[in-house]
Amino acid sequence: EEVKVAVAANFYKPLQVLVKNYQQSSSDQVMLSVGSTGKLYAQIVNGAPFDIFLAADQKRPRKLVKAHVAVAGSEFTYAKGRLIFWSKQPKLIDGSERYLKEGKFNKLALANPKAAPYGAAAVATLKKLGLYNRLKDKFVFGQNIGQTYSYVSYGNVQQGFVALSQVYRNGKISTGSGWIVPNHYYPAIRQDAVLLSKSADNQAAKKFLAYLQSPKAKQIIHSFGYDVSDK
Amino acid sequence: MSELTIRFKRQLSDFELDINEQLPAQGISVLFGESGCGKTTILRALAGLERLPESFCQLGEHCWQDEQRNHFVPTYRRPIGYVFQEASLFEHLNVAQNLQFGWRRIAPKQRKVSMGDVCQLLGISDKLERRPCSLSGGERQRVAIARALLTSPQLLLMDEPLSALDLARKREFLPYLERLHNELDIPIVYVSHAPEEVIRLADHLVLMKQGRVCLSGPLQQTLLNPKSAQLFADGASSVINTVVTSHLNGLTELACGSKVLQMSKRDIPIGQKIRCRIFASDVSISLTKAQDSSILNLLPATVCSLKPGVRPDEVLVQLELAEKTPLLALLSRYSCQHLKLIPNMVVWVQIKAVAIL
Amino acid sequence: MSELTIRFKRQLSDFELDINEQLPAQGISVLFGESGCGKTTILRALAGLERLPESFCQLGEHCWQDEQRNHFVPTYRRPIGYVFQEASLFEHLNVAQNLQFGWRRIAPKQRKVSMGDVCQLLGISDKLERRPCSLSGGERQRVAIARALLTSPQLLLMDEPLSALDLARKREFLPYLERLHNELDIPIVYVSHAPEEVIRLADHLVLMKQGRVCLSGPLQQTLLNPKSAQLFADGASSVINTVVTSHLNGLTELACGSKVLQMSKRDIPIGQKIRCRIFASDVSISLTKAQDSSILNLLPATVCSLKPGVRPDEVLVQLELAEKTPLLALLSRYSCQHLKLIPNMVVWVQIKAVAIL
Amino acid sequence: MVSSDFMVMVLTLKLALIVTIILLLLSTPIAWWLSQTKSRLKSPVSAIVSLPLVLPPTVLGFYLLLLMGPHGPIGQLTDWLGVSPLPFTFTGIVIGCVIHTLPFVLQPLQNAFEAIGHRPLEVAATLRMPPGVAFFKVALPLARPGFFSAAILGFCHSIGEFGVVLMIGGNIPGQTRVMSVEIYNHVEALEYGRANQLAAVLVGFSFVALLLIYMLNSRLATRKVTL
Amino acid sequence: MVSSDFMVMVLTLKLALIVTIILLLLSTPIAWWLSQTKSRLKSPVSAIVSLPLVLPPTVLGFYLLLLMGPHGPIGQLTDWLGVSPLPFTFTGIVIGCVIHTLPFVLQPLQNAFEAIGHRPLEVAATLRMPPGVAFFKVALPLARPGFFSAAILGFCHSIGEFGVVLMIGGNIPGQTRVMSVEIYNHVEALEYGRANQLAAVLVGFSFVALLLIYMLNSRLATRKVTL
Ligand SMILES: Nc1ncnc2c1ncn2[C@@H]1O[C@H](COP(=O)(O)OP(=O)(O)OP(=O)(O)O)[C@@H](O)[C@H]1O
Ligand SMILES: Nc1ncnc2c1ncn2[C@@H]1O[C@H](COP(=O)(O)OP(=O)(O)OP(=O)(O)O)[C@@H](O)[C@H]1O
Ligand code: MOO
Ligand SMILES: [Mg+2]
Ligand SMILES: [Mg+2]
Repeated sequence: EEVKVAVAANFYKPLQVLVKNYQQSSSDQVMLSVGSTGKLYAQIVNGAPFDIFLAADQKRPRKLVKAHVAVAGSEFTYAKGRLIFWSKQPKLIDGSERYLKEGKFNKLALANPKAAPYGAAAVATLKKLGLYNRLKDKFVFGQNIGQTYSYVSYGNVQQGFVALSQVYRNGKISTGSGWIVPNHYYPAIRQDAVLLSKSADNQAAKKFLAYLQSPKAKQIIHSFGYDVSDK
Repeated sequence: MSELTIRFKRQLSDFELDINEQLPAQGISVLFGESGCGKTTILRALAGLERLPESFCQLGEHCWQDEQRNHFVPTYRRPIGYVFQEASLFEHLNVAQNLQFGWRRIAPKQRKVSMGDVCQLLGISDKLERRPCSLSGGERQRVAIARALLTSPQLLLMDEPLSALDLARKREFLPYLERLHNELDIPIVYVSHAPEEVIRLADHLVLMKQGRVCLSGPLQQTLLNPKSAQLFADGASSVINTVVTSHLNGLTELACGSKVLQMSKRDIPIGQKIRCRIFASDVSISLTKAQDSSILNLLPATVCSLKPGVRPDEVLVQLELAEKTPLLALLSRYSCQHLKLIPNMVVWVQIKAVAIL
Repeated sequence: MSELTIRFKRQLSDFELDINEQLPAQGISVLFGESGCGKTTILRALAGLERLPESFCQLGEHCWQDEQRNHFVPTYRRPIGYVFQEASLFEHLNVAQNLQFGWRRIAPKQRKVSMGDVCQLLGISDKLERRPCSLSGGERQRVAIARALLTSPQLLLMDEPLSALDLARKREFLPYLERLHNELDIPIVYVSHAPEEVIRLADHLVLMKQGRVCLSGPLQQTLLNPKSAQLFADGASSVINTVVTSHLNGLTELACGSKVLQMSKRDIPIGQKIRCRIFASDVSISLTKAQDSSILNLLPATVCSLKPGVRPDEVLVQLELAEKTPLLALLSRYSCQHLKLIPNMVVWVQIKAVAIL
Repeated sequence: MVSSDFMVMVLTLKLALIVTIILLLLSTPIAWWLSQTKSRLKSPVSAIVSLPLVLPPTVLGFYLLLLMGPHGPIGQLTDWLGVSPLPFTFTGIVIGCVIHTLPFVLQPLQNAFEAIGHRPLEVAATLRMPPGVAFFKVALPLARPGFFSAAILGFCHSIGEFGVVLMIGGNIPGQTRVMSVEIYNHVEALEYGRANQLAAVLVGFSFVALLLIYMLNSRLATRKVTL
Repeated sequence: MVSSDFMVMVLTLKLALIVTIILLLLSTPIAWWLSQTKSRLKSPVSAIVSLPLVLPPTVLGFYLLLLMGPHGPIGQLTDWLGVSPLPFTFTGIVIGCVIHTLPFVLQPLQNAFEAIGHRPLEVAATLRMPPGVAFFKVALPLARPGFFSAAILGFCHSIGEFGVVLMIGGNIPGQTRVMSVEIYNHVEALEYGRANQLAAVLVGFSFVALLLIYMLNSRLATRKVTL
């Protein structure tokens, strides 16, 4: 059987790993369609043939439920995203906000706060630190968090706010240097999954949603730097 | 006899075109006039390429245009052939394909003209595989003529078709055109500014000036009108219809009524009708029959009238050969006075040159 | 005297063009030949529009092409004027702008031709504001000629420039062309298949056949060659250079050495040199001086030779007027035998028509 | 390269081919009409058919999605007809691509038709050819360079089309996941290596294809010189 | 509409205008060369200049980013020249747009030049005009319909350009945030109302502009009939 999953950009890579793992114990085909949360939402509203939506926020799954496009009560938070202030250059950022506060750089990459929850989180962080007005002329926006990452990873922008999941493997930052922004600097990025109404009776989809909440899955999600605690 | 009736009106940049003519739907009608007088415009209107307001056009029984009834037959439904002033070949087709273009659209039974004949006549048989862009100017024009002929039209419209052709080719082509209209009875409307072609071809002549017809009628009558001499700009002339009667002693004899004209021998079968043009300036008059002269044609004639020629010191003498055949002679006023010519006088005319047309 | 030397070679579809000629860089050289014989190709090579291999081309001191030295002057550096076989006006410009196109590029001091004159002569003064697409065929051609003249070229190349012009316009234009080359000394290479134009204009005549020159030389000499009669297809003729000596009794007298030719009065100033063409068929021979004839010109002459004409029953008699002026007469074999003509015999020639060229 | 990549390539080619063919068929009559008409509608129609260009592809895709979705007029039409809805199907992306690429195919065709002028058609009429037939026998062959350009532009643009396809196609493997989308997927998955590989294949393949087409065309091209 | 929307519109127009002008200047010599040359390079060059089309705009943008980034050759060049790096600047998106739109401007120009044929240039040469001048006085005016098409296609395509601009522009207000990006932002943020508004403005404005241009053009167009 087939399960079609629409997944927000930041979770695409982890989900690919999860699917591999899932298929060791299941013969179901899991097909992934990646996009930004906003675009996927628009497509779902207009009849896209997905079974499951893994958003990067809570707002959109809730709207789908309200519009009866998604099954009420099926939504749950599969991961809480974490933000990192990161640079490709090793040792540039010493694990604290000092470098950010000094602000001795020309440009700062972040995701578009309107479209991408990670962008909103970055803005909130800067406001909290009181740096927003000082730095706002240096902003370079990526349309989603994937694009923001490519700006920083290719050095077009030396530093920026990206999703921890993009640079984090097995409990540590895999390349470059960064400051993992403490959770209380920004409203939690609760990423909700939801079952779509058309597939309310799709057992395979339900099974996969269940898998996502399994300890094994949580462990993998956690290894990408997401917070999977139940709070 | 069926007719081609045309009434066309159009405001052109410098004058108004305004034509109301009946042409015989037989033989060759030549439109003659100076550059820019509206000849091409008439041909286009006749073909239906231009739809002029308040116009009317009818060939025999078939009305092609009658704006009062809002009736208009589009070009492709008119059984015409058109040779454009500038050879307009299809550049994307080779010569053979250009020729077949219209030919193919004619049912085999209705084809009156054969592909092989036309190609040979126009000297393009060895160019069938060529692209138009590799043809010389004259070659292009010949292909265009062949293409028009091959639609076996019921009316042939030709806009200065021979101006790019050399004399030899012209001489070969003209008899073919004549045969075409003699044998197939295809009426032709022919635009030209070469008097030679006009005289040779025209059965009916339409002289135009500034968008209007200033003289129109059968060729012989039209030529006698002094207006035509002026328009022609190459001098008055008369046209005589004759029949070949014998070839003797290296001479060919032509009968014109009871009179005989001689010329050095030509390859024309006995009994064939041919048309001769005699320039007024090629006719001289003497009072007595000249002896020992190499001039072959010495005929008695009667002086009808004397009119001033185009140049002040010339006189155009209208004579009559037997059977009311008119003949013009152009003399200097001096000779005229010297010979004391007056109407009704009987004289000898010497005809130096007879041009077979 | 400076010369125009051309050596061109090119493989064409049906034959090879192979020309090696020296033309006088003065007066008018006419290229004459049947359609497709390579005339346009030569003109294009001369203009540098086509760069033929192994070729050479030099006007006076200026070498324009010498492939051995790999030397080639591009078209725009050659002081030529070119009239294309198909009037090629710039469709995006109006008539005046077309005319100014080349004229503007000539320094005012070097302009030898005035805009007003040319426009008037060619009858386009009232069409200056028009777009080419609203001109008739002949009008287009006239604009193209004017445009070429207005570059005040040192060599004028004309490809059948007059074929779209009516006779009257032609007659007006030819003297202008002559004046142009007389007064401004612009040599002209002129492509034509109209014998009338050739005789009228040519100082030097090049007869071509299938890509090769088959006869080339000054006009008078070339015409005496029987080959030329054949090529011309309108009969042999001789050309006589004369001077206008008087206007008397409505007659104009022309002196040709010690001999006098008469013709009805023309408006030509006394003393002017003019060229006359006399068709061999317009010359008749008698043994005694004819009386009472309207033929004006009766001159004694000596028979030089008798050659067969083009047609089997004609004889081409070469005569000599005074001062070695050659004259051709075309008689039927019958007349020839009748008059018992033999070389060195003294006869009377009657010249019916003298064409002023 | 993986076998799924192969499937993606085939789908891409199929999309581009179908779109190009549809566009040539669709644009030809419009271009012809525009080139011949003296109607006052000419300018408005010209402007309208150029409009698909000014909307960014994703936005165009978004509106097409609205139109073709279950609440849009087209969606309700397909529903009423009993046809399955268009978005997220191959048919859907074909339609989107066709609309977005239309101006690039139409313009060269219109120019080519206008460049022919009236004379060849007049000649055809004097040779008894009705305008309908003359269109095929004369106008089309003479407009060949325009068709060539139109096809190239249309084909290439369809291959590179991304925004519209992503929006109304929804990135569904085997149905709407074409190469442009797949490269995007790789980039989003931070698999830059595979993205590079696929892009290189796309460029390489397209280059060879274009080169062959251009070489063929210059063979066919007739000389324009007339003597 | 908000004042920031106005800024976005101005920027969009500026981008489209500059890109169109640059492209016309850039494509004209290339198109001319392609139309006249008999060189063997003709087909390869034609193929190369068509290539920007087949790459999806985001991907093209991505590679341009690499090229212009600090480790890319262009980036190192600008660095060496002491110029500020190109990505995330207006200059950067102009360059991106120019590259992506090149084929659409080049093709109609090349077709137009080829349609002229050799004769008018031969005539110009016999009237003493050096080829360089004849190009301006003869070839350019005769190719007017091609320039018109090229400008329309180029302008519209630049207005609708999205992927490339988004990728190398970085969505910076006042510098690289053009209308296409802004509308897209609204769509992603679920602000459909504002997206609709802005899209309507864009379409309405473009329609009026195109209509005027087409009407002007049909006024200027010369009749093609010759007698
Ligand atoms: N579209 C037009 N608008 C205005 N005037 C025109 C148009 N077409 C032709 N004319 C004018 O109408 C007149 C007649 O043109 P037409 O082509 O019929 O002449 P023509 O007799 O064929 O001349 P030619 O022997 O030079 O070919 C010319 O003076 C020409 O300038
Ligand atoms: N591009 C070409 N390729 C092959 N053959 C050609 C090419 N151009 C011309 N020819 C041939 O060369 C010959 C000479 O052509 P050219 O145009 O010089 O003739 P022309 O003497 O000017 O004839 P016309 O009086 O008909 O204009 C013709 O037979 C023509 O078919
Ligand atoms: O994964 Mo997102 O929706 O680009 O932040
Ligand atoms: Mg005409
Ligand atoms: Mg020629």
